[in-house]
Amino acid sequence: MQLIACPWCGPREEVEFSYGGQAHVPYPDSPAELSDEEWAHYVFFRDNPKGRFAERWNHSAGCRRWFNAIRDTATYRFERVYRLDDPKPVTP
Amino acid sequence: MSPRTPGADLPDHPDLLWRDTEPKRSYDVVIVGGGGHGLATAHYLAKDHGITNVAVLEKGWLAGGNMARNTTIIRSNYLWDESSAIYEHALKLWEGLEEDLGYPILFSQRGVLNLAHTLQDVRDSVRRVEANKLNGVDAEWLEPDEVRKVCPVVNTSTDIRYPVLGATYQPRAGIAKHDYVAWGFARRADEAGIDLVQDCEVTGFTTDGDRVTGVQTTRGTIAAGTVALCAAGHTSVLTDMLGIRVPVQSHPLQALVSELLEPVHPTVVMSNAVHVYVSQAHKGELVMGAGVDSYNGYGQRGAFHVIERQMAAAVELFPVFARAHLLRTWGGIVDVSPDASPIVGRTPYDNVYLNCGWGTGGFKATPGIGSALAHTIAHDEPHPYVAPFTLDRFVTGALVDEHGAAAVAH
Amino acid sequence: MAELLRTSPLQAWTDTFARLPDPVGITAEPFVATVDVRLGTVGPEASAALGVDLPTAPNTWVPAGTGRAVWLGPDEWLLTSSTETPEEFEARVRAAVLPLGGSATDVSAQRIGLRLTGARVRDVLATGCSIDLHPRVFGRGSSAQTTLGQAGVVLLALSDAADDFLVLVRSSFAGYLADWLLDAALEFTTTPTHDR
Amino acid sequence: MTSPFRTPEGGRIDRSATVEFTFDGQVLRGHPGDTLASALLANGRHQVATSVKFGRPRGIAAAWAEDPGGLVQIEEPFPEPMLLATTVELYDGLAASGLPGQGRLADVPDSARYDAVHSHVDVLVVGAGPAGLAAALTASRSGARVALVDEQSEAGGALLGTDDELDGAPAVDWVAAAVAELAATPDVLHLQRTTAFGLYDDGFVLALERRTDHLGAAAPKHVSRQRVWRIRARSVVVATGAHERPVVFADNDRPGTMLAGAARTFLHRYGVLPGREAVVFTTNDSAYDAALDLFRAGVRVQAVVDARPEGSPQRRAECEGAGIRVLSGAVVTGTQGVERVTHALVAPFLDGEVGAGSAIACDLLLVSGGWNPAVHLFSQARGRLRYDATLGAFLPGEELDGVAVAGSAAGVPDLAGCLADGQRVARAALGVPAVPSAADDRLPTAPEPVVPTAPLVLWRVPDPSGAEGSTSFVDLQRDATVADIARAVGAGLRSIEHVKRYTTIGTAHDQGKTSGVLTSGIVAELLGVPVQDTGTTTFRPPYTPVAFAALAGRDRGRLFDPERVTALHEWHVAAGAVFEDVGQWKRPRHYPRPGEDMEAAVLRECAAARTGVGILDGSTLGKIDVQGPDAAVLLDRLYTNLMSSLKVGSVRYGVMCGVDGMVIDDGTVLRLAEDRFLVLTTTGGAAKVLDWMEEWIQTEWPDLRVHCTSVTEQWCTFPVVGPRSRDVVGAVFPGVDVSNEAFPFMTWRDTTLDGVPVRLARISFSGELAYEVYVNPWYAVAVWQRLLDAGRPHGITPYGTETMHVLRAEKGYPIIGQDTDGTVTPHDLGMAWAVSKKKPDFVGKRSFARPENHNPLRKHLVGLLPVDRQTVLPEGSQIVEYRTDGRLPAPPVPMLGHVTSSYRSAELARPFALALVKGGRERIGETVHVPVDGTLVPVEVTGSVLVDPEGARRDG
Repeated sequence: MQLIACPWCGPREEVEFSYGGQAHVPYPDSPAELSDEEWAHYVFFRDNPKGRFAERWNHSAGCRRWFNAIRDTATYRFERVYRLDDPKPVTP
Repeated sequence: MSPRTPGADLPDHPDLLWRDTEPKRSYDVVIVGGGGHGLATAHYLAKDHGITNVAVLEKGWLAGGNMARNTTIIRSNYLWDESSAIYEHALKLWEGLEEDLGYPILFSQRGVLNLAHTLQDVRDSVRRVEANKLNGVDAEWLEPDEVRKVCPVVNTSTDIRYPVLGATYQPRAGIAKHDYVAWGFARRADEAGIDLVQDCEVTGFTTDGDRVTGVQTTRGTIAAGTVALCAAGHTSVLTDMLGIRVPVQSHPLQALVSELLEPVHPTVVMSNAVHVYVSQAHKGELVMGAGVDSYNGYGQRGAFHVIERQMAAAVELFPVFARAHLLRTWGGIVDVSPDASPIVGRTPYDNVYLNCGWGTGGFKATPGIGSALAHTIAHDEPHPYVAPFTLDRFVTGALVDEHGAAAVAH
Repeated sequence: MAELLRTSPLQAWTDTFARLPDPVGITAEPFVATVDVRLGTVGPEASAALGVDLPTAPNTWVPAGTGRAVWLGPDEWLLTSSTETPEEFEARVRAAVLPLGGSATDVSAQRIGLRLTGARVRDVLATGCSIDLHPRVFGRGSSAQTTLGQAGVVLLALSDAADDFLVLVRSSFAGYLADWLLDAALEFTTTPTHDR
Repeated sequence: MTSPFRTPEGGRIDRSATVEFTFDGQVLRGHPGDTLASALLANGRHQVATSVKFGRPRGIAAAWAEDPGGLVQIEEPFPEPMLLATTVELYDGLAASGLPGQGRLADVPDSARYDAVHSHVDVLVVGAGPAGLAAALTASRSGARVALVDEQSEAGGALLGTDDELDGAPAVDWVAAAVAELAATPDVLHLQRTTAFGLYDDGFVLALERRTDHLGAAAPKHVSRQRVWRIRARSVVVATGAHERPVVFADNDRPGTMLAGAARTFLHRYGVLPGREAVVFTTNDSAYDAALDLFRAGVRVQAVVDARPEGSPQRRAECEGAGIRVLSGAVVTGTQGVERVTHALVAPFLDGEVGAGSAIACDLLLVSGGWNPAVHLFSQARGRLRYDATLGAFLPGEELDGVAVAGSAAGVPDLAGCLADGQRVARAALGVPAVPSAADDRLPTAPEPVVPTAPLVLWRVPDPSGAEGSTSFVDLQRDATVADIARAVGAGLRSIEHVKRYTTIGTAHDQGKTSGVLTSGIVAELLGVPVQDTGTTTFRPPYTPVAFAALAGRDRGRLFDPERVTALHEWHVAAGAVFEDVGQWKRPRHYPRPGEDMEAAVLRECAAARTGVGILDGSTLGKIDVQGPDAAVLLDRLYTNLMSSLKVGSVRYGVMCGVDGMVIDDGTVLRLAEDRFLVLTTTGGAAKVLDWMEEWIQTEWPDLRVHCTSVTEQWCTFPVVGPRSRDVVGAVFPGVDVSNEAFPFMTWRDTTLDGVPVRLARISFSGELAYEVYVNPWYAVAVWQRLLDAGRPHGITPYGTETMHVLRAEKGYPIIGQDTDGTVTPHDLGMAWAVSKKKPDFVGKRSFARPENHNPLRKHLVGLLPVDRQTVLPEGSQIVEYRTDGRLPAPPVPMLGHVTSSYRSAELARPFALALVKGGRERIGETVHVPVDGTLVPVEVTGSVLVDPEGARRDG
């Protein structure tokens, strides 16, 4: 069971958090103008890399804030967490 | 005291399973992924279609992924027509598989109970049972007292937190020995001349327009007429190499096993509400699965609190399990699609076929998808059983949503 | 007509709590006027308007007038008052934060407080709380939104000796948490107390 | 009666007391401090069990968890399957029996308590042997928060099984002093009988403490029997020691065959002689200590058989000085005997070739093939292992962040080295200089270690019997032999994982503690590859087996999952309510009167609501307070219909969809002010909808000036329903003009009752005239009582969820989650009217434009009326085309949809149902068939609104 560092509350047990999938997938500006395929990609398609992944997490049992994290999906190690208003970190 | 000899009845393995082969430079068909689906597809390519210039590429050891890690439950009592069709096709093949493979796979049709704990569970269960009947899938609804008859150790008391209100029952469902199934397929494929190549990881693809011409591997580039992707949890790693986006997410799914115990549990019990499924394998160990871990993961391990919660559910449902011992835990990687149904069929590349998104259903589908995918490859045309599971359905919205009822009623 | 009687979700537990030995004391603290405050930026105006310096350090609480101000999140606090009625309290706080783009909601009945006092209550909490409750780490003024057993709680340290805590729990979970605490305390009670 | 094999003195047992126990029905005696194994050996009993597959006699072969032989079933005080006799502490009344392969579960529930405790430390030390104690002392002396856990009943580890000295005194004296010092140091948690069984990310270790097992029947009932410690440590020091490795030879499973170090432990710790005449077979120096110790204790040591060509010169001298014969360059090739070794077959051994052998009589055959560091936890932490060809063992192969291995677990061979290593590792964990400056951190002086003669790595002795190793056991617990491994390799298997699965080696109770490395070695030999390449199978948690109940902990029975209740729960109970689980909530389903079944009760409750007045506890409905200048904007984006146009003081029903356009929740919205709404959700959807709102606000629309707060438990909600509801509400709240003109449908009003604020809303989920009463739960019981009192003249009737369902179904109001299943759009529900055409966008809108959403065969929510006016269709029933012959064709039979809700209607005086039917709205008026228990029930498809379609009743 991991410790996840909530940007606000600090390290807490994994069980206090809920997962939000891939980060930086904005809601389209004008969905009406998207093709069915483009819309489907927004609704259903997410990256699924083995390795570094920018994800959304929510400290659901704590401050209920959403935040982003760079996590390695192979080792599960959190490389960093950052607030929603922070830019996506450039990772080597 | 006369010694019981659990497992003494287990059959001996054949003297040769498969050759340890070097890959050739070129094959008519290259199957990426030496798990159950890849091996079954190879077997049926040879058996049903006489296609044997085939290689199965496995990055690790044969059938070492989900095939070696699942809880071996086999059933076909799915809700939607499309799902029950392919799983029932699989179940019928399971029923003849031992003869087909000439290999003792210990297929035991001991039945599967899916417990209902809330009124909505009951509605959903009856709905599924009635649908199964009309689709020709054996299914019945059991009241609690009938549940107790089928599996006496289930706690059917009414004063537990979530009393058992009944269960669906599929008598023809059951379990099999996962390794033996994989080895049976592997042995037949090997006998047919198909090359099973281990420690051969795919590192890329050589493409020419809308065709894939070669598969680059850690053991050299292999030319391929047709490529079939059967990599389950690692599918995205391959499709990323091809620039194909596939809506699957890989999640850890944990399982565990107890010590050998005298027979107490004659069937298979699943309870989605409290997230546990249990069977007692041939030698007597209790085999259990838990819920899928929530986050994406390729680590073949999950968080222990999932196991703890599952143990609580197990002891709640089966009080006599209290002092059974957890011997070993492990994790697999399940590739889950948005509608919890598989994605099988064509890709943007003319000669590449996709088979993924089976989630927790992969093992039970093994012979079914193997034969249907082989047919699809042989005729270059999706078999009717896989036709509904196109990638395209996420665009049109024609999903096959096996999530079942989502919310809780007023 | 007689005035309306108030009832607490833990009324039925009163006697059981009363029988607990000192090392694992539990008492219910119902009927506390409480307001959930949301405010983007806290500065002098906020303090002036509210008459309270809202704590900005995560996982803390401070005394605030006749009550407390508990940090719940970067823009969320719980304020309590022991002198005002819930509706008076909400009205006052709302009037104060509204001009600052904030909001205030009466949540007086949303949660109920369980006061845990005694030498062993830290051990009781440790059976179901993953927060480090060591007095050096979680002394007076510390707070945490976390889970206790399977209930979401707001946990406040009221002393520097880890022997005085306030647990705020959703009212509908109060009965569960009370039973859970009594069960956890069993080891420290000479006679079983969760006989209800 | 003194046990025949008990030494006259010595050992750490309490000889002043006697413990009586039963094994295989035989009453035996031992002493406090014994394990079941030591007590059996003291009574001259080696055979404990019979093997799983061949039923061969099996005995005690080691002294702790690595023993592959001594599996027992506990019978008394409570049945527990498959424990090792070596790990069961003896207590009065213990009854056990040898276990033939399978354990047996009790047929009654286990009444023992189990719990868990969270702990946080700077340094966790696993293992209280020399290295672990040194580490713990070092860490504690620095003032760090320390936990020391050890699986044995007392600290000391390997020292308990030797007569080693420290500072010129028995090492166990130093152990006692160390334990005392730790006990006196604040913030040190020292737990014996506690096995660290899992090491997870970020220094998270799970350890099982056996708290009362050793007390037997005397165990206090209110103390947990076993406790799972959830320890979060900044650094973990793994000082778990090493397991002695056997050498495989023919008939090496015969009782009386034992690891050499184990014999020393039985002698020194338990005062037990495992035999009278011993042969010692070794490949390294360590077994000589066993030979000499046993000799001094009076055992006739027939021979030390050393596989090394030259043996060990200095140890040989020691033995010969004692008159012990040492055979170098020799091996044990097999054993004779039936239930106990009678002879060891010894033969010369040169360059892997076995010469002609001879039998040496013995009742004890000690074996040592070297030592395997217990790297399980390190490996669980995904630490890479490195094969050491000199030791023939796998060692930690890398430094891990926050996990360090110390002492013999890291391959350190001698006592002095282990002490120093424990200190070094602890200091590294604390980030202080490796060399202790403070004198108070000194460690005891151990005797100068003798430089050992290099060991010989020998996995197996060739089987001269011609049986090709078919009785040379690698995994005794699985009856798996060298021959089995040979067959696996012969079958083409190359991966150690395949071999394991083919032979089942390593999958039994001990998870391969002794057999794992042997298998790697033998497979490597057979394949002719380096052992490093073969590797080991993965070490997985738990290190030793853990009872299910221990992991379940206290989450059992009523604490399995929280029961959420409303402020009125006690009233419902007193009123005889039958409850329904809705999520975690307990909701009254109906209130049967004496002699009433549910159908009767529900018909009565329905009739009351339709003809008089009924009252429901609707407090479980989710409630969200939405505040801020942009509150209306948020709701417009999340609901399919327009909320911004709602007037203050009014109420509107709304539907919410996911981005995929499927309905996820519905409910009413009260506009409290221009900038404030009260949003009601379904009971099950409450948390989901609040999270949904927060997710959109935080992740997509941070610019919106709006805040959402859950007020689900801030308001109790009582719908007062029926033609007489106006009279009741009017009577209780005289301050409110409840007339339709002053208080129209879908509006709300605030009032007070004895100064307590109350909100009334004209909302109807039944089609009847109805008022929802909102009040702070503190006053809920009182207000509920007032309503009942005022309603008594009108026969006010409390009703439950079942009646609520019937009433709403008669009006065609869907229940999200019952009449929908995540594949249903508002249009499917016939709620196009609730989907705004004006709004440019809202969540889900774009999905409505997908091709599938325009499929004429989408399922629509419609009503069904069984033609026979009798049959209550089972909910979940499937619907098929009408069959003129009235018979079902052979499967597959195309399905049109299914019954989502079905009830008997008092109002209609007939059963009815709601259903999702393909193209349903176009089928209204048609008759279709519903298979029920093998017969086809004809039903008419109707609109979904069956009662008061024109809505005449809602205003009374």
